[in-house]
Amino acid sequence: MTLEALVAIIAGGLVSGSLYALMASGLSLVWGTVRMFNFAHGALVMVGAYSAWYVSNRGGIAKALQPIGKSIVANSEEAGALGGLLLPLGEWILSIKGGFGLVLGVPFAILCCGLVGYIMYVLLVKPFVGKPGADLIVIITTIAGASFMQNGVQVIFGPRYKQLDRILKGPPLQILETAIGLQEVLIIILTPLTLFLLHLFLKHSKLGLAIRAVAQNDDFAHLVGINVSQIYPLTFVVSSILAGLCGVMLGGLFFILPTMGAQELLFAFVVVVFGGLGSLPGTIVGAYVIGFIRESSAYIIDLYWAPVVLFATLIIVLIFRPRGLMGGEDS
Amino acid sequence: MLFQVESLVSGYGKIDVVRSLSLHVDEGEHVGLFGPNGHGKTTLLRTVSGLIPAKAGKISFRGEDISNLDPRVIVERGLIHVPQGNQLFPQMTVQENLTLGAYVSRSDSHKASNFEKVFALFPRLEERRSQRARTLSGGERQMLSIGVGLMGMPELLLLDEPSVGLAPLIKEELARAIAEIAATGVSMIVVDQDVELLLGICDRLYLIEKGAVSLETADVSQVDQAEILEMYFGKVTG
Amino acid sequence: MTWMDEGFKIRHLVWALGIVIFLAIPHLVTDKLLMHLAILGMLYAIVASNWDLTLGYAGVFNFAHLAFFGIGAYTSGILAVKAGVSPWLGIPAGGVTAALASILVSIPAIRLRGIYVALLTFACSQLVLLLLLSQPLITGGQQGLTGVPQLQIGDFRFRESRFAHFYLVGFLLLCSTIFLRRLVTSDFGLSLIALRDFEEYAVARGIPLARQRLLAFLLSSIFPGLAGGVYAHFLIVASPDIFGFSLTTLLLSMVLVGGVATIYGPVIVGVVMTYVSELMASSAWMSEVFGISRGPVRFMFVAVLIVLTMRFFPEGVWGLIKRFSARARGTSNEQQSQSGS
Amino acid sequence: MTPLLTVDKATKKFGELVAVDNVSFEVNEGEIYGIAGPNGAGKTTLFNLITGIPYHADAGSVHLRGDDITGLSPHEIYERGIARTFQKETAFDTLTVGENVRIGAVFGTELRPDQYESAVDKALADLDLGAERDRLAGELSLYAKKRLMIASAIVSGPSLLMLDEPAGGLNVAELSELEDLIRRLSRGEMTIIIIEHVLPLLFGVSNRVMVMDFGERLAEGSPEELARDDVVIEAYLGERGKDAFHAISG
Amino acid sequence: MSLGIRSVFVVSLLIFSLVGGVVGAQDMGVAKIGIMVPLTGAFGADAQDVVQAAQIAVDDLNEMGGVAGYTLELVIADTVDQRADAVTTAFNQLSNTEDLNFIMTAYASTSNFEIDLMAEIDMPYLISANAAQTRDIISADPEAYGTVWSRVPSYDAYETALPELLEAYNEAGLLSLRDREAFIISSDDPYGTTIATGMSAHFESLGWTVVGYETVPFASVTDWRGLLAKIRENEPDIVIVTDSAPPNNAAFMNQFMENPPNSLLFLQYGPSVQEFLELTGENSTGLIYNNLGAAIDSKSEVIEIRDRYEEMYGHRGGYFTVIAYDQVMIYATCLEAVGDPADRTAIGECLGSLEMETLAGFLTFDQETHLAIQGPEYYPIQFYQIWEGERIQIEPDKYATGEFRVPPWMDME
Repeated sequence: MTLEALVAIIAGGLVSGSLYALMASGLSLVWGTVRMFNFAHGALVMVGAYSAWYVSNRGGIAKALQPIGKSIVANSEEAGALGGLLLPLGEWILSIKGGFGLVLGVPFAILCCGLVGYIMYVLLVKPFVGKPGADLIVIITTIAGASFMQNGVQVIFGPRYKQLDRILKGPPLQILETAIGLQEVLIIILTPLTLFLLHLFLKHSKLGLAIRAVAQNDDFAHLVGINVSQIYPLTFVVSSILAGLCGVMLGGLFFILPTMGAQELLFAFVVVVFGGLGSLPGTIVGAYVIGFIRESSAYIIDLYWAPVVLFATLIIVLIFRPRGLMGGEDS
Repeated sequence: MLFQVESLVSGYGKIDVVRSLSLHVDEGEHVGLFGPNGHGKTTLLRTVSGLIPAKAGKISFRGEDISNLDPRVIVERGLIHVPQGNQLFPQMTVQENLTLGAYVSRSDSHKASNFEKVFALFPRLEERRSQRARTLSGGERQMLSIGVGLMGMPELLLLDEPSVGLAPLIKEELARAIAEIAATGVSMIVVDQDVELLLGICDRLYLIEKGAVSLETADVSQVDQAEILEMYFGKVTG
Repeated sequence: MTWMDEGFKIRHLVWALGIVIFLAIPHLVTDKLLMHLAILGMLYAIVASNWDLTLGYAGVFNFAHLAFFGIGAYTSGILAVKAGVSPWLGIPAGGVTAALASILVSIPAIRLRGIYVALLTFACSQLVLLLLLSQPLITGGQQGLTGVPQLQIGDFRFRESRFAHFYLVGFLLLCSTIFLRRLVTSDFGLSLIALRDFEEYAVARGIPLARQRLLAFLLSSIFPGLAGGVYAHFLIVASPDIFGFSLTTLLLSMVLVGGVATIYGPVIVGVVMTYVSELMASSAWMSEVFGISRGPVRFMFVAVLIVLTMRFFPEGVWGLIKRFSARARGTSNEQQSQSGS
Repeated sequence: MTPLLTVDKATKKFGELVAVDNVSFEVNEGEIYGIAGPNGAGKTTLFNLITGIPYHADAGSVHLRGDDITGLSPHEIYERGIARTFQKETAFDTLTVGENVRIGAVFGTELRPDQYESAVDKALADLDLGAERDRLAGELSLYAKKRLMIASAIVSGPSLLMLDEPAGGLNVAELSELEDLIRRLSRGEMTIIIIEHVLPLLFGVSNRVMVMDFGERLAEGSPEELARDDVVIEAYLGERGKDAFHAISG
Repeated sequence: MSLGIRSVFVVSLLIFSLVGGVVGAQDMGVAKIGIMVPLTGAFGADAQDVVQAAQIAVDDLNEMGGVAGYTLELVIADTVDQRADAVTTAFNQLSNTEDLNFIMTAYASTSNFEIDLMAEIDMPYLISANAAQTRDIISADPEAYGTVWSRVPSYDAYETALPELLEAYNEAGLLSLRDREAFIISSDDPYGTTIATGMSAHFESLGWTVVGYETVPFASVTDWRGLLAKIRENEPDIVIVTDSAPPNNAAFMNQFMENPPNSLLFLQYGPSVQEFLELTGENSTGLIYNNLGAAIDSKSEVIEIRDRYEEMYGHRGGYFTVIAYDQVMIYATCLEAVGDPADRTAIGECLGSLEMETLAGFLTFDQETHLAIQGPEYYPIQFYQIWEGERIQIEPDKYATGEFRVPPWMDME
């Protein structure tokens, strides 16, 4: 193996590891607190990408606003004084040519994903919390939710590929003999940063502490006065935002499609099991390990067998360490 | 009267564990609950703190009905339940556990001084403040559990079996600490099987049998030891 | 006459009536699409109800049964296309390979609990898929195996008859349902429920956990394997999409919406759901209102339907039927006792 | 004569905590053997590692009639004739009472299929549950559930019945009924080990009693001996209780 | 918000269509055209192109008074994610529809197994993709499939044209081959595999070395860096990717350009999708790709149809847009000739014996495989090079809009 290949594998492993980590940490957070698997997590990646695209790109909100702008301008004369007031607004709308850019797109995506996460909790999860067989029921309701969102997005935005701006544009970064795209570099840097922020939030903020408390002992959490019934939706919101961020990053690398996120979800499950259910550090380490296994098996064996290696690894881990590589400490 | 339970009924599913139980606690009073296992002591505390619903009867605190309120609201009023056994946040540090004890708004702003109080009471916790709860010994966990309760600035503290499973020396240390807390004027209900421990702390004792109060002794010094012994061992003298 | 006798009689009457209606359907329904959907629905009902044995009765949440179905389809398909083996041997062979696969997957699975079993079986079925894809010369790879012969007896071709597939699949569904119902009401069924209700208590009463779980997987793999074989010959193709997420979701919702641990529920909903979702797609109303997006809109409807069912009838459709029939019986009993007094 | 059950130096640790610490005891054929001790003393853990549910001992051995049964899986242990109950009242809630008991008869026993129903009838009659046969177990009262658990244990005619706190949560009438029941079962040549918190019951029915605390065996003897044993009294009542006890009993 | 707008739209559409239904009742017969495409799922974009472009064609024909006295009407059946049961269900839906005697598709399933279903009921069926699968099924017994025809030619040219073109450019001095080494990445779908294996064999027959041959799962690789590292170790004369999924192609292109080896790059199909250009931007300058059976872009009718399509639907159509329009016109030709849409055998025969100029070249079918005949005079293989976001047609000469240039990342000396 050349040095160049090694750098390529490391860079690739870091990028895919980062994306898995973003996804899997949300999945793990929800599992840890609510004890349920959210099968709509992949769809949230898609929602994140679409909502960012909708605001930031030319084809999105700007296009949708055009008719409104046009009608304001066209009708302003008849509307008299009010029309005179509205006219600049209409002209401004018409002057928007390139969308609002990611500066507005990303916050909008975060907002959207948070909201969708909350709605999802209220409709698909909350009615079943505490009922017998809830974990099973929630699997099917969240699958249904994912299907609803996927198909809904296809109805609203159509089946055509969309494409999100890259956050950074410019020539790739040269490291040793290998070059790495700026978007990838950004992902490699931003993900640990995001996860560090998540860590700070969980470790030091009052709400973060409460989330962890509920995850570890919800009975006792009641007794110290935590409003457990608010923590569950909060967890969903946080995890949805993480998925949405993953979507924004993915959307800058590849096309945006209603079906995107499904494959990432699959790998995120592998990661979560690999790292130990509900253990956040385990999940993050697991994400990068899986990222590297994937990249290096693609190089050493064949890209084709990479998923086989991953699933075989998963099965072996499940057989010999059912609680994951990092899990198994809590009883 | 600070706290009163009237004809309370509660339990799990169809089974009633607490069957028409009444008791009360006066301001500043320390009341002990004892009796055999499985007769409803813990269930009573869980009902009082809102973890399980009351099926009938009434629980009032400072004259207000608090039965079936959200546990959070009950904690907010200063009624704090320190549960039995290893009920902690096991993966969190001692410090974090204590911080969570001051989660509700009434105690949040007094966190710093309460930390001092808890550490003064249990110096061992201060030594171990960055250690995870699950790595503590049984006695330390019990101390932490009580510490978490104190962080909530209780007006009525419910202690469930603080001495269970502890070695004699640690039991004594803990008993002293509870007595110290009692001396600060906090009202208390202490549940324990160890009558001796209760005798050292409480002003008044209730014997709980089959989900109801079967004996109340206002004067602790007059507690009939023989009766208690018979309850535990049956009539074996002879 | 005691009530038990009456119930017994009614049960027999319902069965007899059901069989008569079933036999009559191909004579009454001439619409090819409806018949096609009925056959598909019954095939899915077989998989869903067998899945229910492990999922509902044994309480083992797993993703193995679609793999059994797919293995059955590929076994019979490959035997017919590559070795010229008659489908009538290939279909039972599909049952056998599915059974073998069930043993392989349950050996690691019985050691695990809860969500881990789900993940393990899911990984296993993905692995089967990847292995199938990796051998395109034998399996047709990604595109699937074409040229799977249709079923025929002598010169009688099944596709040319309105009855043949319907009766064959119906018979298979009937056998599977009777087999499953007998199983779940036997001592074996009791032991599965006992293990599900309270594992530690059950093993303390002498139930061998590993053996019963393995048997549950084994016994519930055979009919999906057979159904898979029939499926391949019915659709004249064996394709990897059997292992895909969309079919998994469809069948899982059949089990849950039908009612977990009922057998009858997944059978009924298996057929009904296939109808609802497909007819919605081809309905004129849908195409007029939603135009080109009626495809996705239909899946949105189905998703809402699933969530509503789980929300308001968590015991599933069969639970609902039982509740209604109990109420109907209750009122008729009441009337009887009133008229008697 | 070999004892029916021999437990030798059984030890079980959970992390730092030694739940059962080097405990040895023997139970003779036909005897009722009581195990007492405060909460968390390791009594139920001891039961668990004898029956292999859900774990086995880290060290030590268990013999039944001289045969080593250490490390056998739970259903094999039941096959050898050891049936136990659980501290918490448990039942297969979605099965009927009759089916609950039938489970005990069908698996791991020498009964022939045609004997199942009569064995179930007998066990139900013994535990006074005949009338409840077709009810769902989940609907039973606490005491009935406890009896159902015993019925499903004795239906196979085990040589050793292990009862884990059968009296927990029962009222006085039920307690005395239970006491009679245990005596009756014992007369049917069944050997019984019983864990009980309600000491009057335990001391009342047992031939011999072992007292445990902190996972260790503190004492063993007849109920009369033990009720005067300082170590035992202190374990329950603390030091002042012990003094008080001496004050009364002289 | 946009859902609200949409529901208003839907309701008005409903009212409109009800009114339209009453007014539009006519005496003319109806000939229905079935379209069987995967509308719901990952390939919805292609399917949407087909349906919408076919609608334009049908409207055009009806406006001119219909065909042979029949008004045309589309019936759409969704094969969802191309799952076998969905495909047969769609087939049954169409075969069950009255007055429906012709079905067309871009592709309905991955394996084209539905051809057998069509043949059973003599349904005229015109396909525009999956030529290899079509040939495999039909060549076994061409007579049995009298009504099934593929207007996409054999993919053989995909296998041979590129190696030959490279040799020709080398000869002409447009390019200088160093070691005659090729690195091929194939996807595991039949399209990718067939082309890759064929091309590999053809390269070797011309004296080339295939220094790398990798198979990847179709449409699922997004990170190509591991493979690119392998490629850079070899630095072949040309790198070929036959995974035809546009998103994955685009990812390859961008990652290739992070540190491009001194090699030509050829991607199969993906670059012909509009979004590919948007996502790769400047990166794709110099890339070459080719097309078989595609519309010839320099034809004025093609330009006109594309423009009309964009105007109607607000976006540029992809590869299948003009093709679907063309398919309707091909059917119309035969319907006109036969006169009776219900005479399926005759329609099938007519299709098979067509000799006509279409938007993709001169169409006539090979009787052994039922595929359109490929060649410079028939359906040509068309090579394009992308330059600054524009597609420059470089082959065949007849239709070329520019000349091949050495990609900017390459160093020819």
